[in-house]
Amino acid sequence: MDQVGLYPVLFTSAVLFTIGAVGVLTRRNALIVLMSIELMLNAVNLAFVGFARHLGQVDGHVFAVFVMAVAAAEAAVGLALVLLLFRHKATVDLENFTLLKG
Amino acid sequence: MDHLLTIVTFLPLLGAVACFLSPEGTAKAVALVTALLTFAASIPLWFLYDPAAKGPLSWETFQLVEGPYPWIEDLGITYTVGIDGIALLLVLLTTMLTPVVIVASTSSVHKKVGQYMGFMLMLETGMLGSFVALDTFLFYVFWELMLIPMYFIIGLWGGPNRIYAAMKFFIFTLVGSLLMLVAILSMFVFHHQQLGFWSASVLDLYNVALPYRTELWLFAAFAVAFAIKVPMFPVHTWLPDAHVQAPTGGSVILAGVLLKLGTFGFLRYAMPLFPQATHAMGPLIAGLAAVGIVYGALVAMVQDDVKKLVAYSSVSHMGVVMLGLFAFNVEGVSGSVYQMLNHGLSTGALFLLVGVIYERRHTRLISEYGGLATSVPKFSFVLLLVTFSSIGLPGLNGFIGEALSLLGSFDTHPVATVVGTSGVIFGAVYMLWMVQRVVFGPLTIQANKEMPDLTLREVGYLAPLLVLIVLMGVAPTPFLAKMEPSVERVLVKINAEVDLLAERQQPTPVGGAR
Amino acid sequence: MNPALLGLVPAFPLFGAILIALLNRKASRVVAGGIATLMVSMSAALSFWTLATLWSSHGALESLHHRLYEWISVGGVQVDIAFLADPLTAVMMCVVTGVGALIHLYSVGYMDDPADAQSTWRFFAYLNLFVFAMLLLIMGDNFLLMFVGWEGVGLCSYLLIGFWYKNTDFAKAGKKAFITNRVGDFSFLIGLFMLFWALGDQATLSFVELKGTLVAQPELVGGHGGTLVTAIALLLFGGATGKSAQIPLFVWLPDAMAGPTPVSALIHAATMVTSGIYMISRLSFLFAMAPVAMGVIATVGALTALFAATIAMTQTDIKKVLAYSTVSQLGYMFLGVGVGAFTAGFFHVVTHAFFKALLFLGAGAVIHAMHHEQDMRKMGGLLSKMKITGGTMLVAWLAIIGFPGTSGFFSKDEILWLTFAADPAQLALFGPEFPLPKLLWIIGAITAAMTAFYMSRLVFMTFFGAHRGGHGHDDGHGHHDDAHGHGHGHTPHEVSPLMWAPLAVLALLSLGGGLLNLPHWIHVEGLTGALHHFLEPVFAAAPMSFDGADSSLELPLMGLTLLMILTSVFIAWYLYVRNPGDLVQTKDELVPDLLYRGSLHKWWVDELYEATLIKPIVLVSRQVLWAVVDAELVDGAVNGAAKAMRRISEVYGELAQTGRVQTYAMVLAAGTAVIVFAFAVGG
Amino acid sequence: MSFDAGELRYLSPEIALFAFAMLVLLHDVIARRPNREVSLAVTLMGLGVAAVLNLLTLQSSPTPVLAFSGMLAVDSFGLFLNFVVLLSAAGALLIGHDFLRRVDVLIPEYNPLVLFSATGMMLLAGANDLILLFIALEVMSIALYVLAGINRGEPTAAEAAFKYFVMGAFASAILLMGVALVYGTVGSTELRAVAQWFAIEGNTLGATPMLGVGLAMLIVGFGFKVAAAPFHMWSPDVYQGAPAPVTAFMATGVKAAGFAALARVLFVAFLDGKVDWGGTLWVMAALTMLAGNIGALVQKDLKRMLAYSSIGHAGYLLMAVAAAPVTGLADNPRMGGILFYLLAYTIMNIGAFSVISLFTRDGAEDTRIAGLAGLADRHPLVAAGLSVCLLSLAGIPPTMGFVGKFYLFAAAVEGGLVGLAVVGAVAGGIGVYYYLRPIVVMYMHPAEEHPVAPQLNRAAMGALAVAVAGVLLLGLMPGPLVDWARESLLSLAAWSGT
Repeated sequence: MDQVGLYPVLFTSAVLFTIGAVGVLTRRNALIVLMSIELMLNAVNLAFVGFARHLGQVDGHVFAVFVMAVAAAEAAVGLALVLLLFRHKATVDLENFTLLKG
Repeated sequence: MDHLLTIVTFLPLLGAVACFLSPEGTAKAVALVTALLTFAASIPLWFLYDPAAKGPLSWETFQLVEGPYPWIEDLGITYTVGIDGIALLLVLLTTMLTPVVIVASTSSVHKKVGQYMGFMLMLETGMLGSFVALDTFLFYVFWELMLIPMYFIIGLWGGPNRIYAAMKFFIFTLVGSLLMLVAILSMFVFHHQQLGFWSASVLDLYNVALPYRTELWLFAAFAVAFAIKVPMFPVHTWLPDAHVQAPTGGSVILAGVLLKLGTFGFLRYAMPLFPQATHAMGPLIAGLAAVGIVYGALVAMVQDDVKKLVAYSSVSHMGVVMLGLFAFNVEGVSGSVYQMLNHGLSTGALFLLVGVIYERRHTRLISEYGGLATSVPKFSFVLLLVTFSSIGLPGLNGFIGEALSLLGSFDTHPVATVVGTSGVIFGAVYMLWMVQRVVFGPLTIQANKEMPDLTLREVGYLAPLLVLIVLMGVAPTPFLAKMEPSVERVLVKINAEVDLLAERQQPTPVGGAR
Repeated sequence: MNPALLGLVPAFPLFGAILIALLNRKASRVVAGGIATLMVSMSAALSFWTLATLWSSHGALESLHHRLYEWISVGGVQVDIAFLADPLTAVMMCVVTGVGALIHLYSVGYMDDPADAQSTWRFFAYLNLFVFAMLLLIMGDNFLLMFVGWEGVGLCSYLLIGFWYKNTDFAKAGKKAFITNRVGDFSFLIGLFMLFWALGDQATLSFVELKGTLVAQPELVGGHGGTLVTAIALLLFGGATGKSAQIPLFVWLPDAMAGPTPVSALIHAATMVTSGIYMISRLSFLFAMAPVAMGVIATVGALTALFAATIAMTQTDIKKVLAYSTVSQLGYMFLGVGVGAFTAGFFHVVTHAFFKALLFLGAGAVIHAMHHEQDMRKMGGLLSKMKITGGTMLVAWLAIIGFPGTSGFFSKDEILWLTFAADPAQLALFGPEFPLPKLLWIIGAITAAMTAFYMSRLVFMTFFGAHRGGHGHDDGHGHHDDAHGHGHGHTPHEVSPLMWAPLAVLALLSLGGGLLNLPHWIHVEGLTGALHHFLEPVFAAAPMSFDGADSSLELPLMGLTLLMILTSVFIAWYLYVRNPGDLVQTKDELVPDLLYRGSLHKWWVDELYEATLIKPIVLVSRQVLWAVVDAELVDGAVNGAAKAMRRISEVYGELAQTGRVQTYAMVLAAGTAVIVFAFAVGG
Repeated sequence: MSFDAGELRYLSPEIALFAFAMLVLLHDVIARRPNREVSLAVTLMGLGVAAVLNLLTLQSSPTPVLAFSGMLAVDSFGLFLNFVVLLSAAGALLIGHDFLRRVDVLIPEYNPLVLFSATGMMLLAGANDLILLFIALEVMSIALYVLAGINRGEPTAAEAAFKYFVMGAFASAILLMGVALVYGTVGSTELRAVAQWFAIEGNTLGATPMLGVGLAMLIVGFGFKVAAAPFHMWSPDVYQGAPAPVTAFMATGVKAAGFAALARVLFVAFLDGKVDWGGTLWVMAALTMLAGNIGALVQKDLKRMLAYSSIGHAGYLLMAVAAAPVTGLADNPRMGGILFYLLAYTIMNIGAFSVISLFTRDGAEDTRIAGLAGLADRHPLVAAGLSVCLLSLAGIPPTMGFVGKFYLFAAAVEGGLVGLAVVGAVAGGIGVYYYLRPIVVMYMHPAEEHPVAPQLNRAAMGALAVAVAGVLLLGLMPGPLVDWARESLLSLAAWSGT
């Protein structure tokens, strides 16, 4: 790891973040969208860690832990909401949830 | 007496609250008493106002000033009211017309009387406030405050298409005034930049000197707001709809006072605040006014609905007022202010008269009438008198205003005035044609034969207007004397810088202000 | 006389009008008429006193002036309610109140139709109001007060023409009169504005001050012959063409005959219609500065005189003939003042007031006797049945055709001669050299002949030959739609003394009116040129020269005119008395069809105006301004904007707010990309 | 880094709120049959205690203080907004109390969830560190996701909650990435550190685009929370689907907290002349005002209409924010209008939603505008109350909404953004149409055949009465409040030095 500089980390983070974003934008399954969001958050975590290492601080590492906690809470609520959706329509395909529009 | 203006302004609002709260039966009485008290309270203004006061446009030349009482301090916004000779007359017009309208409305409004009266009184406060405010923010508040009651009056007690008309009235007016608000704010900022302190007082804002282009933009913003209210061609179309749909009382107030706020706004705000732009835009506005005079008259001529006819006649008449305002000389502007009063009286009376026959026949189509002189001679007499006032027959009030306005503007805008003066022809055409079709000819329709003539109550509320129509034609001097010094002061402000400018640029302006 | 009394002159009739209006139906015909006549008589008395005061001072007293109160005072507009009585005013006052009083008296007898019983009070109130307004017009010491009268008489004219308002045509005629006058007023106002501003610091609306200013500083209005003064004069004259029924605004006057005949006599013959001439006389100092305008006035006057005469020749309605005759005679007066013969023009105003009032009243008596029959083809032979009326009418006839010795002879002849003799330079419409005066004289002379013809025709058709009247009337000329039963539709008979007494007085005046201003070739001390001398101070500021012709020609020319007149009378006699049977055919043989029909149909001027002005304006207003500009363009733009906003809102809702969460996310992401790009690159 | 327990007092309002939330939660869990009235009373008491503590904090720290190693800023800006948040929460609770019974959502967690979310909002208002800011944001949001879907039986509510969640999480991720990039560039997440970084010669955005990208992402994150275009599209769906009291809470509390964070970050960290975010905000403000006001025109549902309206209001607020880079804070005291307006907006919206919440039928909301028909005849006071709130939202004097809007326009004009002000004026003019629609329907349309009977209840009516009184009184006498708002906003200047 020592040999890895900041930029490869950031690059990876950016790629992951983009993959996550594209996932959110394109996947029709609510669960996969949820997972894509997690991916984005983790991409940020990677960036935090990378920066922290680069700056020689611990702060970034701590932030990553915070983010993980938040992400967990978010995932919990998210999953509950997906469940709620499923209860109404028996599907989690996002195409089916367009009651509200206009 | 220290707070007479405030009392006059807010008394109706108190009455309005009382009307909203009081039961149907007593609301009328409450409203009438309030309106009469307000009128009574406003009469001393005539005597307290001393037109002899000399000096330039400043704090000293406004009278009965109250304030400035700090209101919102960081922008220098205060509660300041006061009157000059122009506002004095318009205030009195308002306080005089409101009781008339309230009495007239007792027979035309049958549902939710309390609310109607409440809104009417609320409207009065809005109008009075707009005339007496010396603080731009305060003015704006009153200016917009008028919208709501008028909106409800049209929308709740109006004709079949009332919602459309009310909405159009509200939005049309509001879009204009929002732009004005931005311009007012800009004036605050410029004032702060140039004079180092914040003030919303119009008298302080008069001291701001702006580059020509800036003036032009700000003037445009003010002018649009006021032109809509006047209304000038081509932003007039809300007016016929509003008038036709509004109940009689609403139409009377609308024509009688509300429209004057547009021209008053020009005179108090747009013109003295931006003298260069005023002069630069003068030809354009005078041109539009002239077009409006002819256009309003011609369109009025072909109306089948008598109320619409009167509504378009307002476009025509207010064109004369605008033409007079942009004469930039004391004859024209005084005539214009006088014409504001005249229009309030004569068009107000016309709407009342239309209301009278509408209540009896429930139609406003001219073709439904004819020969009324036989069945309702008193009504016909009054209609004729008001008609001749409206078309400016010398000896009645309309002539003084019209002649002075046109005389004044001829010097400044000869071509526009010639076009506008043709209004004396077209005005006679559409009014007399209407009169001929309504009042003269054989009495053929049964319902018209059985129509009762003016009742005592109707004569009662028409009488003050008729008396003034004659009085102001025969003896205009007291009225003119009240306003003339104020008009001169405003003109000094409007013309001062511009004369300097013109002198620098060219030898002498063609027939410049004397 | 105390000048303060001047205020009473108009005050009496105003008071009368108000009093009668207050009494309204409670005042019977006799009471209302009595009050009205009394009031006008009081004014008349004061007027004559005024005249006497001025006359007896022999020029020492230039004028009487009385200021009541300050009327308008704004900037340069300083106008009082103030009365000015100079010789011109005084004479006019006497004519108005004198003739007015006679006509009031006559009306008491005339308005006896039971169907009008409920509204005669209105008639007399209007009539008194008219006299009031007319007095304001002539006595006002400034433009605006004059204009009050100017429009006030228009108002009364409007009300009285439409007196029988139940008849829509009559009401329309009133409206037409008012509006046509308004066209003239428009011109008048513009002229006034121009004059006011031209004076700059010296601006004034008072006649006296204006005269002083212009005499002292003619350069203010561009000097003698200047464009500005010409424009002002022409515009003011434009006002006169409306009020005094000249080309092109004469069309209202014939229609105005819808009013009761006394009204026609008072307003549309004797007084109101002459106010244009009065105005020009009052402003002679101004008009004299504008030779081109004077040329226009003279020419328009002459042409109107001729034109109206051509129409009068074929009319069958007795009042229409008189109406066109009035237009024609007014043309004469304009010809007079146009060539600068202000006194002559004004003299004709006075004599015309006598004989034309008489003619109308006489015609009224006939109509009254014939139960509202106005068609001359149904008259005839009335002289034997109505001796007094007929006799007085014959006097008037002599006066109007200019029979030597009658008032009309002197006044008409003076105009014609002064026209001939006028210096071409002072009516330089076509340049100072053009012999316009001579040309105008020819027109005037021809008109005189034509006048003689159609007036003779009127008199012959009405009073001579056999009575052609059937039983009552059936041609719709009656003024009442509701039954106005003529149980008594018998033969015509002489009218009551209340009516013929004024006729007699007027007949005397028509005969002897010439004494007021005898021509220089009849020398009677105190009478020769009396009016001329009396009015001299008024016109002193407008010096005119009449040495454009050899004075030895005066009498021969008069003889020539006289010859033409007598010939015309003879032709008329031949056509209408000798061969009364074939009234129609004869004319067909005599004149080409087109000319005859043209004359009969008033040269289709009304139709022309209708087709070229009124119809297009109404059509454009309705179909273009109202239907397209207002409803489609202006309001369309407003509603269109509102509609467009709603449409945008809808489209936005459909296209963007799809309900699909990923659309939203996509937009969010795209927005992010843009902002990120902006900051990454632009920062 | 040292921890001074005494500093906890700066956090006392948040702690109190949290404690009361736990208390209510426990009560509701432990009690066999939780008494809703008691629960409400205790919750409101919590808000009251928090408000008192907030006031004490405000008085005890007249000068701005940084606590917890710069994580938390104790300044009147934050404390002012704390009041707004508390007010918003109180409104949501009062409106919700009877409403939830009627729609048969007797979940006892409603009250504590509101308190939790409010705690997040208050933290957000005071957060001086991007990480605390993120956490506060999530505390606020996660509770709201749940609240939005609290009416589990309603498919629209579920959909709304899920949409809110997906979009919220997505935006949070972007925001977080922004935080990371700022951290990476500056080496700290404290806002002052960012400002200090800029103070160093040569440190510009141009030199380090990464910071620019980070700032952009922060703006996106907050833009999402306040529903600024083009990040606003979720809000109509979510506002419409969520139960009325929750919508009210979202519209007011979230907007206040979101603007608090946005303003603090931009004004403290990035307001120094080297970064020009004014242009971006200009465009966003213009788009937001237009999108909100135009989008609302054809809406038939009150809640959805007010959602668009809320977008429009975000635009007006952004207009003032956009003026800051031109003039700085100290030279544009009208900037205080942002705070004033947030308060005004909260009050008038609470009023409006308190009326909307009355319209339920058979356990379901009926928020069609058409359903208001004839209300003026049946319940004149309710109709008048709603009218006042709507007119205030439309910015008609003499209401609080007018004064607030006046100040926002003033701030923009003072900052030279006259063009933007004109756009705002036009948008405002358009907006009047839809604010008047419900008034037209209430006053001028005849009632429907089977009108929805408004379920009047004391709590909501109380909220309405207070709101109407506030809207009018503070509209007529805004002076002191304006002064306070101005001072509060200026307290931010203490951190950035501008």
